[in-house]
Amino acid sequence: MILSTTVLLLIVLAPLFGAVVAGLLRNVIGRAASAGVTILGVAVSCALSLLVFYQLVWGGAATYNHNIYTWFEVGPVSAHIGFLVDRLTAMMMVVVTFVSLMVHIYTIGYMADDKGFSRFFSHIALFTFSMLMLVMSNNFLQLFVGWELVGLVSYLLIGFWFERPSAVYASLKAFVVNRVGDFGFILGIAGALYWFGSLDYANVFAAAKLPSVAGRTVEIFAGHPWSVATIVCICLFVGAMGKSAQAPLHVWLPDSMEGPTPISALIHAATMVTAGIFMVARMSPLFELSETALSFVLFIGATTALFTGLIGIVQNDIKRVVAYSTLSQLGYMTVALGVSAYAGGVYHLMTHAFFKALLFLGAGSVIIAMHHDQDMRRMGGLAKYMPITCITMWLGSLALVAAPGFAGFFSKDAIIEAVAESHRAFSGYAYFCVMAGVFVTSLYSFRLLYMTFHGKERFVVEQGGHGHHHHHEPGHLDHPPRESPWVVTVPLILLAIPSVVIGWNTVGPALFGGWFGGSIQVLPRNDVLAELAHGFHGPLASVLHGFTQWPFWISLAGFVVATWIWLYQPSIADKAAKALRPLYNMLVNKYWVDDLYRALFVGGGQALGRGLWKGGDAAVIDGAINGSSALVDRTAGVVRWVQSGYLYHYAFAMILGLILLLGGLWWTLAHAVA
Amino acid sequence: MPASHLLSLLIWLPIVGAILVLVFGRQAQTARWLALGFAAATFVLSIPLWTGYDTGGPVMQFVESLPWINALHANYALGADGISVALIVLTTLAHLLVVIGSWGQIKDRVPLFMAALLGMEGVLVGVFAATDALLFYVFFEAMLIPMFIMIGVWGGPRRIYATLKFFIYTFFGSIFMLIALIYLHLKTGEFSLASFASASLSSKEQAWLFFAFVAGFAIKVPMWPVHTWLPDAHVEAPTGGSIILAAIMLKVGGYGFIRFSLPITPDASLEYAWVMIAASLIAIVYIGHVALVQPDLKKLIAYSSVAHMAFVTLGTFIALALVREAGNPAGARLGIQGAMVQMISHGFVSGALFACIGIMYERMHTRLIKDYGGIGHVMPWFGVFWVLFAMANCGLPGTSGFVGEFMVILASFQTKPLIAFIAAYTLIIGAAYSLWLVKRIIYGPVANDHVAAMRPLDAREWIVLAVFALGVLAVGVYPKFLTDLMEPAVQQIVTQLGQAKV
Amino acid sequence: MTFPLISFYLFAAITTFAALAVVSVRSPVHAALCLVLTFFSAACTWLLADAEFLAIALVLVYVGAVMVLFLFVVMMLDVDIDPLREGFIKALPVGLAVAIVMLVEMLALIGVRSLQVPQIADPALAAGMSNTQWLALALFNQFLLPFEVAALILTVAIVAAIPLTLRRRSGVRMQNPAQQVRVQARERIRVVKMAAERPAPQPETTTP
Amino acid sequence: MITLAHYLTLGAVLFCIAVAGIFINRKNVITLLMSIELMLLAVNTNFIAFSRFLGDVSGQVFVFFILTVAAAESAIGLAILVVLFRNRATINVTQIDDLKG
Repeated sequence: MILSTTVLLLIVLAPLFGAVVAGLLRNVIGRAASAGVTILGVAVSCALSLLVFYQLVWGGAATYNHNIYTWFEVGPVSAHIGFLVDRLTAMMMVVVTFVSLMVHIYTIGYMADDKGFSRFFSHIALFTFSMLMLVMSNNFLQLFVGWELVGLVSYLLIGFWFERPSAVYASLKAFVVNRVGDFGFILGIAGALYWFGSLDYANVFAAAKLPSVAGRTVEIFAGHPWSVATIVCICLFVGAMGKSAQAPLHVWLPDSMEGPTPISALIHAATMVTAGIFMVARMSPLFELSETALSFVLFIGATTALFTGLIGIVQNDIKRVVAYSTLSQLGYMTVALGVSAYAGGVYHLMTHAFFKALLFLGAGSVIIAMHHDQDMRRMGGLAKYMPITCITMWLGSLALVAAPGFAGFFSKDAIIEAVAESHRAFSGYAYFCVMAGVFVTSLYSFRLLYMTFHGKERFVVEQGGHGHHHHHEPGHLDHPPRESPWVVTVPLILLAIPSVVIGWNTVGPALFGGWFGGSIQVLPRNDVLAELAHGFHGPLASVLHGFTQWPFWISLAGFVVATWIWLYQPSIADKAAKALRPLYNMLVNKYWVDDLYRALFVGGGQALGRGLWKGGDAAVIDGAINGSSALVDRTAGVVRWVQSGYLYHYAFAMILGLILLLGGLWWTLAHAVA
Repeated sequence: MPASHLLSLLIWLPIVGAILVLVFGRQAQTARWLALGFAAATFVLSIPLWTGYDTGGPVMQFVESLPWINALHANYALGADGISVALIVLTTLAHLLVVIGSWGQIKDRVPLFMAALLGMEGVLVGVFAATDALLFYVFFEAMLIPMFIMIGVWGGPRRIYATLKFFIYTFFGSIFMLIALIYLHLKTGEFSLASFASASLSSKEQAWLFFAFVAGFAIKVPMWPVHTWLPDAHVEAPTGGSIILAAIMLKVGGYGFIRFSLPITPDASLEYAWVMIAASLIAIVYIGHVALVQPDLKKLIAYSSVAHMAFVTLGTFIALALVREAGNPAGARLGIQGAMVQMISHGFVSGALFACIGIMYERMHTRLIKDYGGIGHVMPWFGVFWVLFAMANCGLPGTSGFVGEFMVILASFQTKPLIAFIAAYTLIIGAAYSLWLVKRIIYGPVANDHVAAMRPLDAREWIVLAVFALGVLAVGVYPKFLTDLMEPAVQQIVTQLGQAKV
Repeated sequence: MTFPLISFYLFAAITTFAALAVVSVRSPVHAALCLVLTFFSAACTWLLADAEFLAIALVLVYVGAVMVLFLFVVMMLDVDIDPLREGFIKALPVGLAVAIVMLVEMLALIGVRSLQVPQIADPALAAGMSNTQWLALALFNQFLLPFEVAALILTVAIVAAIPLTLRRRSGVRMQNPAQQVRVQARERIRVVKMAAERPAPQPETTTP
Repeated sequence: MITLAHYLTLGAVLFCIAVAGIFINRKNVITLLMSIELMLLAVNTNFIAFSRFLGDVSGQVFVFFILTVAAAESAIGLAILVVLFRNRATINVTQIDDLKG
């Protein structure tokens, strides 16, 4: 059975069609039709993705790898637009289109009052298109195209409320920081083309394995030969660091919460930020060639997993807590990649997509109820007002903290064990980070739940006649919080289901059954998952086993601490903050990374620009040019004196010339005679 | 191949049009319609050039030759390869758009403006079509006249300084080129480019000729550090002038490098390629930072033009090192193709950005960024276009800006990874200045009452921007139509590069 | 010391002194008269060099025509001579110094070369013709075109001198023959159509 | 015998007197014109002498042309002088500096 090109094209183009129609004709067709056409497009895409998934997994369809059209062709170098659809791709397609569809539906409710309603739909549909282009690509060029396009849509959506300076700033920051990653990414692509001779994955992977290529080294710094695979992989991973918000390029993701919540769920939790993880998994044949690059990946991932999670504990903005948790979870995925457990990383990506989208949408639901106030210090006790949101959020959080049995458990547990198995450089550090991360995750997750849904109500419901004013005091509501409409809750429920159950029947094949087939290639000596497979005896066994393991108890400890502090003794938090003032300041200020960047890169870049402009262009270059013209001017001013205008001066000059001429003649003749 | 007079027609039709506009265009409206007619006719006639160019045929097509100055063996010789065809079509399209765009923006001395514009068009087509060096030189210099008039008559307050700087700067450079041409003429007895290319020259001769050509073309491009005339000229030029200047005139420099420096002085070009590469890289980093802090819209875009044109020179000169030193003609082709695509793309993007600035200036009469803010609220379509062009300016894939930069970076990595490393910095700095600009003018709350009173795009402006946008997207989504067109010419250049002359 | 040599010294001396007078006398009229003398004596030295035609031409053209022109102009313009003499003494040393330096240089050059020139007989006589004929043959054969050009230059000079000095005085009534010739009948008589008679104005009726 | 040197000396003396005249009469246009005439005379004398002693008729032909041109020159010069005097009421050269750059 062969996958149909038409179907694949339809999967990609249906959302694009919706985006273009909703975008260009939004004033013609109106709000409902804009939403309708994009949802229809994404729904078609989702259904067909499921079909493709079915065909690949159960229908026995072969991997699809064909070019659609040639982008450019210069001699032997050619760049194509084409699709590579294997199980890895199919899984990503399903995740992307499913979460996207949920977010589309949810958006009807969330953005109901927004004047940019149609624009928003057009953007998220465009995002779906771009993300599909990214995951379905069979070559580096298209990967980069999709990579940048999702960045563009992310930029547009973070800055969606572009009258807010903070949103615009966040969007700019997101794009430029991503560009730093892309800087590395494009160099990685250039290196792949140069050393491996092609832009197509298949050719590159094949070429990279050749001994003549694999053994090749380059001295970037004199005296330190690096293998070309290391250089390419690190460059590519820099791109992933930008897109998947790994430290130190993580700074844009928390700020991206300025965007509307649906896109925080879709782009900044479930799909786009995982593009880096997907990319590294896709490049597993390359990364396997470089121990150095994988150690680098491991170090970065572990650092991100722990230290960004810590910040999450001190955040009060509900979305920012979730955002920092996303950062931390992305760190886990990266760690998995770093220990060659690519399948584990991708598997966590998939489970995370569901429960993190759920958490974001749940947070969004809370935000709707609070009239777009996001500060948890003005929430509390919402459980009785919005039970569906509360329950689904609890389920999502349990999945996040890897409670045994929930989706997150299977994926995260596998990662932690894989790290324990690994002997790569930094694996010890990584093991510490992921274990500590488990506690931290538990702490901020339950803190969020308690501060939002339980405990004392810290908002004020104002009864009475002034229900018409639209400018709410923060924390002042004119009616009690209400459960969100069905367009919001249905996606929550639909996302909660996989968050809970998806692990049970997928963990076996995905992690240990070689489900991904040839998409992910691991060298035998690096294959930690294969080691783990020996200890795997079905999901139930592993759940039971999970209760006996350290992560469960650490997580439980986090739960207990969180319950004690934020449910029963809220004052402890303040006391702790006071007692650990330096630590608290460090976390609140996000390790001062933002300030450092602002001073160093933003300020430095501008100062450099100003210096070059005023000093280089204006003073030196234009100085030289205007100076030379001034010199001519001055010389002319001097020479002008000769042109006195008096006839007798000219006559005098002529006579002087004559005297000189005669003298010269005389002199020469006298010499000639002599 | 049957004799074709298409190129002659494309050169002289607009020039005749210019004269007719001057003669019959006493009424501003008549002048506009006449100019529109001629510009449209020229554009329509240039389409067969593109569709009729046979990529399987000889490299130079549409050849014409008439004796011109017999005593000097100079001919009125025209011909077009893929590179020329692409640039000529870009020229005719840009001029058509400028005529439409200047419709209401130019209010006094309309006939003169339209005539200068049409004259410019003919001369520019001539530059790209000439295969005789003397003819090229005549067109090369004649180009300055209409631009001189445009900036000098309809320019801003400091237009006299700007025109003089522009004129003397570029003229100064081209004098050296003339000397080089005369030398080559004395050497070969002819003026045809083909004879120049096949002339054997010692390495010392080549070095002198190379720097003479560099003086002419580097100023035109403009390369760092001889770029300072461009921001001044742009700031003072009227919108139409800016568009032509950025979209077409700068390309003449890049075209000259590919047409003259590479084939005539390949060995010297190789020897001094590092100078050009270094200057290009400095331009990318240095100018990018300078663009970041410009308070004036036009200056910002002008500086970004300099940074983008640096990719053209970079792509051109890494090609040499690739062919000769690395024995990598494929990479060289990628570099030159990248340079060419970058030129075409920059024609669309910078033209569009200057058109946008013109639209803003017409409404607000200020070019200072701080006077704007939140235009997206009052002019939604304009915001869409602006964001698109800004994205193209920072090289977003899917837009034309990406293609050239991508190819040049790929090619330069094959020379030295360090070069690609520095060149790729444009990804960051380009995004920073383009999007920071968007942030300050399109986004944010409406800055003041003047912004709030800005009227939305009218149909004419919309059409101009939409055509530019189509061009940007077409090249970005399917660059193959462009690279295929230019491939034979590029291949020929790379083959020539492979043969040492000394 | 032969007679021609004595005559030459005499004429040369007169030429020199007259020339000195030209540049030094106060009155322009006197200067012009001295210039006449200079030319005349110079013509005499030319005669000694067997250039009869040119000597006579110099006397006729210069002394007869150009100098008279000078005198006319000098007398016609009522020039206040005093301011023009300012600085005469001041410029004298420089002028003399320059003149003497040049003279020394020239004489030195003459001394170097001219003595090497051999003495020859009068070339015109040697050719068996008069000086005038000798000159005329060259002029109308070899130098015909320059001769014509020279004639043209003179004509141009004469024509140019007239419009330069011509001035239209206002208030002078004069005929314009061109206008008279070009006149046409309808410019002189205008035939107008009008009613043969016009109604008499109505007497004003006054109502009591 | 009268030699070439005699004539050349006479020419040199006349020329230098003319030069001195230009210097010391720098304000008086009439005398300036006269000095120029003297210079031309000196040159003519030289031409005649060379013509005579080298046996070449060209010298005399040139004298002929110089006389023509000199006549034209003085005619125009005097005409200009007349116009100048009419417009400025002076022939003082120090007051005429319209050529000043």
